[in-house]
Amino acid sequence: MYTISKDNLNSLYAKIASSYDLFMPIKKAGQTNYGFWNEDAEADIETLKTVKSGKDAFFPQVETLYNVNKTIIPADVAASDDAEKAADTPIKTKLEVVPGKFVDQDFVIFGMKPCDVRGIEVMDNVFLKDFVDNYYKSRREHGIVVSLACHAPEESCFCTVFGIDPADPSKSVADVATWIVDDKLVWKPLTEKGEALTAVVKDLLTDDSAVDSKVDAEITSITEISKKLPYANLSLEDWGAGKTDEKFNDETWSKIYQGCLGCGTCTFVCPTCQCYDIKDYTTKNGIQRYRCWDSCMYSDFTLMAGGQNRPTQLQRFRQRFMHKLVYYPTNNDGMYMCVGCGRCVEKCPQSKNVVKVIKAFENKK
Amino acid sequence: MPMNENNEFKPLIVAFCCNWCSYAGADLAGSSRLTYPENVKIIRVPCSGRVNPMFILRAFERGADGVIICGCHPGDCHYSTGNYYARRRMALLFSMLEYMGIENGRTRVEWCSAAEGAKFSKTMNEFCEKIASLGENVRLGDLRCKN
Amino acid sequence: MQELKNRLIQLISDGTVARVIGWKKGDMPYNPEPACFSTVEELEDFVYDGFCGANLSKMMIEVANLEGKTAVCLKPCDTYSFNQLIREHRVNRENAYIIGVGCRGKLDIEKARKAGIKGIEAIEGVGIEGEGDVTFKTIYGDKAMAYSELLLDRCHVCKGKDHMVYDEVIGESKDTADSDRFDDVKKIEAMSSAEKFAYFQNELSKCIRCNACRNVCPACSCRKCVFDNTKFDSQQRANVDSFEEKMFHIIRAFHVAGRCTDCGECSRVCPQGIPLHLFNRKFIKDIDDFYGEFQAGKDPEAQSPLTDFTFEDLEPKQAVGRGEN
Amino acid sequence: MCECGKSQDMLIPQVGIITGITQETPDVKTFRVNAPGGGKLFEHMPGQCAMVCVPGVSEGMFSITSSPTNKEYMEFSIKKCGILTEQLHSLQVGDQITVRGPYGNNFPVETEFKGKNLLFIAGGIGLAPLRSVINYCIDNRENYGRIDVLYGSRSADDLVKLKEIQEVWQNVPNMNVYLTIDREQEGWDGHVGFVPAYLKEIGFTTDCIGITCGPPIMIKFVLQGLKELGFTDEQIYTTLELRMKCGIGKCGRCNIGSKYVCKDGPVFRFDEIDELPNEY
Repeated sequence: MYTISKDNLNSLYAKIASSYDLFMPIKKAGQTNYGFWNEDAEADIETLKTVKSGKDAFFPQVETLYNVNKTIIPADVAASDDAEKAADTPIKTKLEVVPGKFVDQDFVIFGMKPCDVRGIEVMDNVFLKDFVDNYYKSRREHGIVVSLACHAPEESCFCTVFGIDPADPSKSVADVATWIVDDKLVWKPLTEKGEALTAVVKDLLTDDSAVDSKVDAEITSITEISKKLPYANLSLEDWGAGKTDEKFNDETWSKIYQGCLGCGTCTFVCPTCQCYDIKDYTTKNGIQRYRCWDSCMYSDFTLMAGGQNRPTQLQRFRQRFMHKLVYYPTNNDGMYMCVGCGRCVEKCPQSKNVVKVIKAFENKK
Repeated sequence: MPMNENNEFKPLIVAFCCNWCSYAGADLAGSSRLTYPENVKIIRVPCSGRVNPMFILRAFERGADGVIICGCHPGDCHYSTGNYYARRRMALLFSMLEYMGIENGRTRVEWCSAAEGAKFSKTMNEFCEKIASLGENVRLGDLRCKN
Repeated sequence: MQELKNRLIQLISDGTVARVIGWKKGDMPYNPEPACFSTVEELEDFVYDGFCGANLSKMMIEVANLEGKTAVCLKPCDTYSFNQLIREHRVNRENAYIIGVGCRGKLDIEKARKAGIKGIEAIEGVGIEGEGDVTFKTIYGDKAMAYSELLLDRCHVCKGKDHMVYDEVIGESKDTADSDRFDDVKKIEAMSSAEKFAYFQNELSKCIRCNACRNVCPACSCRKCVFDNTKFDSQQRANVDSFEEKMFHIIRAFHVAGRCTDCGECSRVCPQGIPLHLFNRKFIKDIDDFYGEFQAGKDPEAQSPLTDFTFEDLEPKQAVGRGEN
Repeated sequence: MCECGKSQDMLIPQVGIITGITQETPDVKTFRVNAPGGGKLFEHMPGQCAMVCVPGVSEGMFSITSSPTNKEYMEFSIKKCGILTEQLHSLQVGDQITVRGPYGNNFPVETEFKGKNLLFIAGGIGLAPLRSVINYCIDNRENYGRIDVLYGSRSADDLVKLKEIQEVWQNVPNMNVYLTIDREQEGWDGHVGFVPAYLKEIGFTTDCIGITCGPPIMIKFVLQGLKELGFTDEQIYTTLELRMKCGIGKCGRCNIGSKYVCKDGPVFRFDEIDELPNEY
């Protein structure tokens, strides 16, 4: 394992940023969110939870899928031979589809917590299964994930319930695992991509085998803390694959959804929510077709010209949690679509969250 | 940035004109052979009270450099009171835009009757000069509309 | 709180009201949630403490047409919102039984987090009665903070301890104001144009377009919001980091101008901590300056400034550049 | 043939040209779509759908009405009911749109349907997805047994593809077409009455597979009718329709239970639908 002094972290960031785009927690106007690092940015790896999760790195809130260029063809040109080929019909507005660009440069996501790293696995199951989403795939292939252990888990954390180890990022799908021990950052490459990144920053790292025992102590300490957390004993026994009928028709929903505003806060801060909308924006010479995050909590999520299949907030509320705790596990060998990051616990304006849902069904028994 | 033949900045102006006074004023300016810049794009509205603050913001978003609202003189509204409501609304909106850090002068309200063709042309000329001196609207525009 | 709870139980059991809108005990010491209670058993979970900041008046729109009366717990500042909803015919005063609840300022857990408090197991001293500090018992040790340090921003500019509309009042209230409501607005007004722009750009670029500010706002009660209009290509949920956020926030504030009671819910719920009240308060300040003092929700009969006019109103060009000569 | 869109990504569409528009009924038009160089944009199976987009307006999932056996063009029968469809109806021959697909599963014409008698029950624009199957079966007539089509609409003017029904379908050997309209109308000497009632009146035997599509309320009563006639859930197929955006089971809109209608549907057997939560 390697180490680098915490005082020296800015030079580490600078070094990484000289070869890669560096996406990491940045403090801006009092809030810490993932953003691209530059010399003026205020890096913040002390804050346990960024407001938005790091899923932006692979699935940004807004992404251009393609542009459609429109060229108006004057009537006399439209009648020319070229157009005749098109089944003898003249072309009036010519459309040209220009696909969006895939990410083709490696980039680094620094400081992702183990729960968010599990979030990537959850999204992989969606975007890389069946039909592969190439926009996501290109980002996944080029993203190098540096995960950071959670030095001091907070009361809203419950990742251990989903079998995530907040103490040891080396058990995750990250490329590099890091810990903060005393005044040092411990660096341990896990994959080939991680080794490549390590080679770039090697000059700044010290090979330090003495730190191993300290890391073990840190892991033990974090594990102990996470056992004491109030949500540590949350039971998921009742949920999971195949519980659709039992849970869907339960009366409890009609009580617990009350007060839900139908905003998208929980969805947008969640590391696993991946529903999106595809929209057009009319630009100067054509149309930009982009996708953006969407929330199943919004009243127009399923709205069609002829009405919608989830007209009440109760149904929309139920859909979100059923999807996370029942439907997704049914399709993905029991893996839950929640990683216990606790962001919804902290951010919901009305203090609703996935834990309260799980507990509401538990209390009923 | 749109330029004229002398390589000077040619601003895009959107003018919301009420059907009964200002639009007729613009008409009179035209038939009296009074000139005003061709980059003023007139949008006819039934009344200055019809101008939703969002229209103004949308015009800026989609590339306007200045927006002017023209209505009947207070007291002369075809619907008797429409321009009074518009006056309050625009006062608040303009103050808000200033508060958000948008340069003063990009927006304007001018009362102009059907008989004031000369005033209409003069106002437009002045407004265009003012906007030209302020330069391109960067703060309120949407980048996507530029390419 | 026990007195309030007993009274609610009484109201339900004697059939005066069919349901109660109040707060339900959370699973953390700081997250009670707005809820609707319809039986005495359900009221077991009723709670009212310093973390019950949510303004419940908007929930009355939904229940206004249900059968029977609904009791609702409103803090002094919430009653302004309720009055405004009466003014707009969105709630039915006859069907509401308003319990004015006492308030000595509401707390913001983010303030504790900012002060480095985490791993909270229990919180003491947040009850509705009482004085003194708030003690946090955390897995990292005990910490104490003054009650006033934890107050929501809006409580520092409290509108007063009086309920504007009520059927009965239970508990004492306290005026927690300790700064001028327009201080922040004035500070921004004094900046240069470029500074103002940079300030708002920095704040608004955090916006994730979750629409919580809109959905929580008691004045935003349109059945269909203009930003949900499908014929309009500005997308309500796309964070495009350009003009759109600004337009969204200007329009959001404009649509409630003259109707906003300054309840501060928008700033409270914003997950990114954007001081959204700065927009609303700017409109309030301008309305006060231009058209005379006006407090929405104070009087349910009063004419809203934007649906009113005088012949002598100031011209829009006089509204800008007031800082200059 | 144009290879440009042999998709690097399922989300990238191809440009298609409208080469023919037929006004079927006052609010339904059938659009014939070709690739810019002629020919079809892509191949499909009966029952599959495509995302049709008017750039700048919106994109919507429409079933491909033409049969795969038609090698020259694709057709979409579209009823005017929303923003996108209104725009589509204002288009003219020669206008360009974008199309991506095909999406979803298809009717099991090569497996379960093979050698069986088929009973198609459609209402209104619900004929659109079924027409693809019916024409496929007609073009491969030897592979299927008796074909019955029961088709109803609000009025005689609202019967989609009436010409094709009368000129082609009614002359196919061992194929019966039953038409009905909801209310009496001058010049109509056929049956009058709702589809489910007519279904029971005719009293089909259970030696066939029932395939139904139409407004939800009709499907509901057709299902009841078929059950009364002795059909089992495994014998009945239908299509579901929900709002869709991506078409590949990712955007989450058409999710019901653990299924995505765009990917696992739109064709469902009734016993499969029964397992879904009641949210369609």
